[in-house]
Amino acid sequence: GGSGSGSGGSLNMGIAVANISLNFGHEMVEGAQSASQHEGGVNLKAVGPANTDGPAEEQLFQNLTTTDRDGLILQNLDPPIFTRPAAQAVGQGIPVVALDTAPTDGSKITFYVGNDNYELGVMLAEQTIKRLPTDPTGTIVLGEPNPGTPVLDSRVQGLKDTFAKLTPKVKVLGAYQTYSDPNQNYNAWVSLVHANAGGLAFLGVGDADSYDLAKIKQDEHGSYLVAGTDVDAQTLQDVKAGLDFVTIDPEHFLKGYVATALLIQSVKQHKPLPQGWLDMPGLVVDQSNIDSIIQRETSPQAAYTFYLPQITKILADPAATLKPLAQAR
Amino acid sequence: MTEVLRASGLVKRYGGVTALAGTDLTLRSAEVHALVGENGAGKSTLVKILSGVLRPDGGTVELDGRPTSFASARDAAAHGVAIVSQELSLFPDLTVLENLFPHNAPLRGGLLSPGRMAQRAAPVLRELGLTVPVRTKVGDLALADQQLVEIGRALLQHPRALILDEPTSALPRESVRRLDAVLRRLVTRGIAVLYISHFLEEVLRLAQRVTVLRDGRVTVSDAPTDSIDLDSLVTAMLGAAAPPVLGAAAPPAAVRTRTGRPGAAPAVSFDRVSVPDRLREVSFAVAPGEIVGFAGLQGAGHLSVFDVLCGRARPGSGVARINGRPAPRSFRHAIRAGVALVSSDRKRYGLMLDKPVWQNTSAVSWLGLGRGGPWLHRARLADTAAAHGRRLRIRGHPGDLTNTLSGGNQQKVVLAKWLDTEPSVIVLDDPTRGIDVGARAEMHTIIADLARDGRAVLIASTDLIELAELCDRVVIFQHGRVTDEIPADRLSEQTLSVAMNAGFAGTVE
Amino acid sequence: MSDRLSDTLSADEPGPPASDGAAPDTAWPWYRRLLPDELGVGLVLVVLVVGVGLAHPDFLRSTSLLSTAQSSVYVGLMACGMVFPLAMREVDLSVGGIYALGIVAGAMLIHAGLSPWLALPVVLVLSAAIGALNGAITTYLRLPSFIVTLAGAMLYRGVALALANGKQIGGLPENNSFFTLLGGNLGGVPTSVWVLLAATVVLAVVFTRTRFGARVRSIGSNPDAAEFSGLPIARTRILALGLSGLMAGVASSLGLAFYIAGDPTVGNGYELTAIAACIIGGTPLAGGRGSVPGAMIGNLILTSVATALVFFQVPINWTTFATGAVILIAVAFDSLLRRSRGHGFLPRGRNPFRRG
Amino acid sequence: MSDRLSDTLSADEPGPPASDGAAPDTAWPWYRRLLPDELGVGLVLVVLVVGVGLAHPDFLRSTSLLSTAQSSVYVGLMACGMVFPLAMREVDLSVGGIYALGIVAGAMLIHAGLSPWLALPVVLVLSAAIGALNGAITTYLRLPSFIVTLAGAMLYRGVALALANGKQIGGLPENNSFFTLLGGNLGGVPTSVWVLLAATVVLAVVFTRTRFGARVRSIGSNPDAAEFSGLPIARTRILALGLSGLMAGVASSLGLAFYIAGDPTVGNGYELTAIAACIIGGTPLAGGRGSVPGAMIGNLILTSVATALVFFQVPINWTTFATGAVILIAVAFDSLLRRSRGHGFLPRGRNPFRRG
Ligand SMILES: Nc1ncnc2c1ncn2[C@@H]1O[C@H](COP(=O)(O)OP(=O)(O)OP(=O)(O)O)[C@@H](O)[C@H]1O
Ligand SMILES: Nc1ncnc2c1ncn2[C@@H]1O[C@H](COP(=O)(O)OP(=O)(O)OP(=O)(O)O)[C@@H](O)[C@H]1O
Ligand SMILES: [Mg+2]
Ligand SMILES: [Mg+2]
Repeated sequence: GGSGSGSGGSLNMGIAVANISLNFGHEMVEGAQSASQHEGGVNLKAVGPANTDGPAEEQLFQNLTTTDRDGLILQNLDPPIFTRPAAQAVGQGIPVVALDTAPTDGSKITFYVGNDNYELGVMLAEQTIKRLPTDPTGTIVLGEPNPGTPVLDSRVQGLKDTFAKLTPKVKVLGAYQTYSDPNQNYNAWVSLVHANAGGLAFLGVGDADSYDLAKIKQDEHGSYLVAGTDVDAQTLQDVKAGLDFVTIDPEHFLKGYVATALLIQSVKQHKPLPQGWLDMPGLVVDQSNIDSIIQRETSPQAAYTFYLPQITKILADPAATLKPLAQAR
Repeated sequence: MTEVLRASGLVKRYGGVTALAGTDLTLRSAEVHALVGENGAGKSTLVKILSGVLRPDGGTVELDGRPTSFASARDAAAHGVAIVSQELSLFPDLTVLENLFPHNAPLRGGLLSPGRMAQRAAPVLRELGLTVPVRTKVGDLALADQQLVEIGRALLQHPRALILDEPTSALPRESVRRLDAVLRRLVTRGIAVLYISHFLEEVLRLAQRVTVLRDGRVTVSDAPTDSIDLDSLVTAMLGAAAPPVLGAAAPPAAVRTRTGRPGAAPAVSFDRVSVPDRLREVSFAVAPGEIVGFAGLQGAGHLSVFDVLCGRARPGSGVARINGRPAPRSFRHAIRAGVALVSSDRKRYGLMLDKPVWQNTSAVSWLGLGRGGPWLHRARLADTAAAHGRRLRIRGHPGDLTNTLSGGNQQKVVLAKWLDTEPSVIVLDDPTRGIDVGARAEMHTIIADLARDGRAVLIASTDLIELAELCDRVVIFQHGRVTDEIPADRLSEQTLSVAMNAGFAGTVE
Repeated sequence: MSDRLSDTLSADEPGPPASDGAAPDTAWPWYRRLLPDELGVGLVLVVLVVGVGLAHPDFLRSTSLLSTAQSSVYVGLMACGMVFPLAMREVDLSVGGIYALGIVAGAMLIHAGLSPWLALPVVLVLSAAIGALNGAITTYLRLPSFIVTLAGAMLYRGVALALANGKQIGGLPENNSFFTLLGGNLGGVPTSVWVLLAATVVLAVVFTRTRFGARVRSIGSNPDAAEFSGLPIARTRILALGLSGLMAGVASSLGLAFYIAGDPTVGNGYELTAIAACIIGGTPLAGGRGSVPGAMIGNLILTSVATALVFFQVPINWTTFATGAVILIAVAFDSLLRRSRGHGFLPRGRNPFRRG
Repeated sequence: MSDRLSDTLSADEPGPPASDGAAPDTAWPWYRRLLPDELGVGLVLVVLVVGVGLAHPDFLRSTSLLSTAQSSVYVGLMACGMVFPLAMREVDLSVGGIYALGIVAGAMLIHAGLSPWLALPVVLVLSAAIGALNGAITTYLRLPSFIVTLAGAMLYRGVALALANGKQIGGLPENNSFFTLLGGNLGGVPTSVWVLLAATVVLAVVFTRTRFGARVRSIGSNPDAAEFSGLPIARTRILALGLSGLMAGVASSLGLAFYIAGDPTVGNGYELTAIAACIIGGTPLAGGRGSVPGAMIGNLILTSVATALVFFQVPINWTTFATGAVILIAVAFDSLLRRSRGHGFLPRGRNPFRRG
């Protein structure tokens, strides 16, 4: 990467993520880095706190606005905190792209690349219902690691609404707090499973949920369905082993890549950034495609080759997938 | 001579121990009332009840004829009763000034005003001869100076009744005399003083009346001091157990007959040892079996010798040897080399007050030196503690928490823990601080015996009589140099203080 | 001062040690001698479990109880080790970091093909060494262990993150006896629970019945007196922090065996829970005293609270509140219990830290 | 005089009193009197900033320095308040929770239409009251403040989560003078930085020059003596913890003004950073002493470290490691500085033979 002082006339850009320790942060950073390589002439600096801590990330973002003023990508989990700093950056003429979490109105950010998290919830619900007997009765338990995180809240909402609509006889409990620390998460789920013996399905919307639920199902030989989101190594193994019947993949690498590529192109070609919400697809990962996904996760290069078709399609005509920012969820 | 404070029929029990069994005491204005008794007699307990720190199980306290019970020392002070407690109750991290005004610190514009504090304190400190900078932290002061600060704090409350629990246990003679003078002046102003001390002559000189406690009972009540002599006082304190000629300047015969073994290699030898700012070309030798005293005014350097022996100070030049080995590098090293280090500050360096006696007596030998193996044998250690307890006549059980022992008995526990290591060199700093005459005599016999077993004893003491009684010779220090050495036959309190002050025209510092 | 009782395992000896039986019996009414300190927290735990069980019998199903015990193992082990630094007035905030590093290092070694049973000793030695390093830095740089271990936590977790390159390390040979044995059950009870019990007993003995333990408590009781009595302070500190690190290592070994994956993000905030468990169990921050079984039970209380709440279907946004409330109630109950036994807490100020 | 002489020998000897700012008149050679404790950490900070600045001049750009200062404000305020509990041997782990609750409560009041300038006093009173509540519970349930405030942290954050119903509260009237003024700049410097400076000065005076401050230090210095001489320990504890809570409230007001939003998840782990800042700044956990400016500077050091790393090309996976390492180096440097001046974090110089 380049030094803050921008060597060789190349562009200094940066990406801030909410948590550098967790899989999603990593994939987005790798996507961004991959994009900067393929676009070329960019020093991309990635920053983020080790634990999810909005103000800490806000501080790092502030520093990016002084070191890497050619363009910034902002992924975060509590947008309100970034309202003022983002507005200030935009005010200083720094192009800023919101990634993964919709920007607030006051933030002056007008381009957002992210999933329809509500839709991800819907996908998970539909996949579950597919595997339930027709017109099922019983209970389904939902878990959310960090209540108050917009993306996760939307996914939960998607799940609830869909079950309410398609399986009215099913009692949906939760979402309960399942904590992001893998051990606490396991404890929470194991208690939920015991507290709701005979539940039809246990569904989480975070990454720890997927593999901890899989482990519980395995250890207790559960007949219930378990699944969650994200594609960390462990979860993929569990999908392959058929413990998680699916996992919903928000395709973080792709988001990171597209956001960065579009930012770089707009800066290089002095054309404005697209306006609105670039609605990124989510992917259902199950037995059918698991191997290709595992292969994809082996390296950034592998991921790049995997996504290349989508990337070229989206970059060819971003407008096609653009929606009004207001609809972002 | 109106009655100020009266305690009648006070009873205080600690579990099984009866500290006070129906004790009466009367304090009158314009007189010093001495309260004496052996260690554990109940003196401090009485003080704690008078000052409201403890609630009695029975009996009453009257102030000006009206029954009272103070909520705390502060409350007592508010009613004109000031206390100097035996266990220092100062705040080490605060400055001398802040310590002098714990409640009523003078303010300027709502803020503490060190200036005004200093103004108010100055006369009292001058009276007491406390010359330390008033903004140093009390924790950095010498024990003696700390004791003066505590007395100063009591005086600054301008009390009608002043209660002093062993105020002079760590004070050098000069300070004691000054305090006496101060107290005399207070008495002429009509203040009532309760004075607790183990220095009996001093007490008799100062006080108009004396009350003697034994096992929490009054054995001599409110007697005019001119009507009672030392021996009857001692008998009243100790009963039949009273050893002969206590406190007399003439040392016991036992001590006299013993002398160091001229032939033996010295246990401790200093050869022209210099320590920057501290010692200049100091040379002396202590043979096994000798008891050598070290005396000097504050900062004269006699204690720096101990610093070298315990590894705190390293000789800049010259050679210091212990049993032929070079001076130690650390406490640990020194102790391993066979040195016993009895500090005068038992609370900070001597004891684990929240632990039972048996743990304290085994602290050095087992935990420090690792003797007795890696496993705890509680019964064995408790028995050892009990044995020491019998030998030193400690009032208390191996299982008692050390802070439930009386001050003097705590001091004995400190000695016990060092004797437990069978040391070859014993360094004593005020070994009998706060110990009653009986125990003091016992302690001296014990020290003499230790020397007779061939141990080298080095001792410093604020109590010059003690040095005169115990030592085969006393090395005198001034300005970090050895200026004199007084042999046994010339030893007396007078000769010592003359030698220490030689060239100072009697002034201190 | 006798606000605590002397008994075989709680190491703070007021009261008459049976061995010397010297103190007057009247000082110690029978019911006090019958109630060791751990009994207080133990009672709280029982009340908690039974109380929840009455409302939700499912909670008392052995599977449920065992999984609660199982989930208390990792922090429980750290708490048992933490008793030693705390008892000598030090603190170890790095256990969470060591835990993460241990798990990642172990997973990588196994991933790289090393036999899990050989990776185990490596992890243990590594974590003990890291703990000792904490002690050495504290001693020789003359820094407070609070700072050293706080920075240490970042260092060690940082290494874990860097090693794992931010990903979990999976794909381990899960059929290897290491995972099936340590991660599985033994006589119907999770092996890790057995390990916790064993560790509790062993450390309790070390703490109360060995010279090392006595040194730890003496230094905590009066550091100046300890040094002046020739205790090997530096060595004892290094050993105590090393022991704490070792227990974190044991925890990470069991965690690795159970989760069959190395995740660098585990263990955040475990240090505070462990310290809280120690304090609840009767190891004051002021040092000088402590109880290893108490710490273990204290941690069981904290875990049970979290588990129990699930059975009450607390709405997600009230979970945090409820957790705090129940913990507060539990410790308050314990404190009342102690006082009702007349040796609870001294008048405030006498010794502000000697509570808990 | 002999004490001083002997002190020049002891390995770790008392320094000029930092806690009460009063330098001894003659006890210390001039160069010592010129070096209060704060100067040590101050120097570390300067070296750190200049060092980074040399490598990356951008870092010294006022915008960058100011944003660093700005982001140090919230924990900085908590650290200044934390000095009081620590100096009296208590600890306040609930500041993070109070901070979150304050921000959410404020946001909701404003959202509900209350004038921001009226919401401000409400938030301040609320947080001070919560702090005092900590003190009251600690005192009257006779629990260690560590446990009370740890559980308290969950309680208060829990209330925040419940109030906010897990959502962030946005859509506040951002053009209101409250947000533009408190959240904006004053004379080119963020208003919050001015507030921090003011708070530091005021609290430093309170700590060193008022009866309350003296009581706090007395109780921490010798609890037994404090009780013996009848200091109002309970009241002082409640006030000290109340003050700590109040400072968390000030922090949340500024946070609210700057972020123009209420987020119940903020402030996790701030308590440890604040305590670390205090310790680095010369307020030992053992109590009795302390320095408000020191705490503020200590926190600036911690913030600068995090900021500075952005300017270096630290690979993202190594940032955690690097942070820990730099912090350790910084405090080690400080400790060396202190020792070169003859006193460190260690207790006052030990001198067993120190009577006249
Ligand atoms: N807190 C306590 N618990 C149990 N016993 C105690 C406690 N405090 C004092 N005692 C006992 O009460 C008796 C009187 O103690 P006190 O301190 O009054 O003696 P003293 O006359 O002051 O002795 P000294 O001259 O050594 O100071 C002693 O036997 C002591 O062991
Ligand atoms: N005479 C001595 N002088 C200085 N240092 C010594 C001396 N004897 C031993 N040491 C040092 O003290 C340390 C501990 O030695 P040793 O193990 O015998 O003590 P210990 O109290 O038995 O410790 P442990 O209980 O762990 O065995 C070693 O580092 C040794 O070098
Ligand atoms: Mg006494
Ligand atoms: Mg040994």
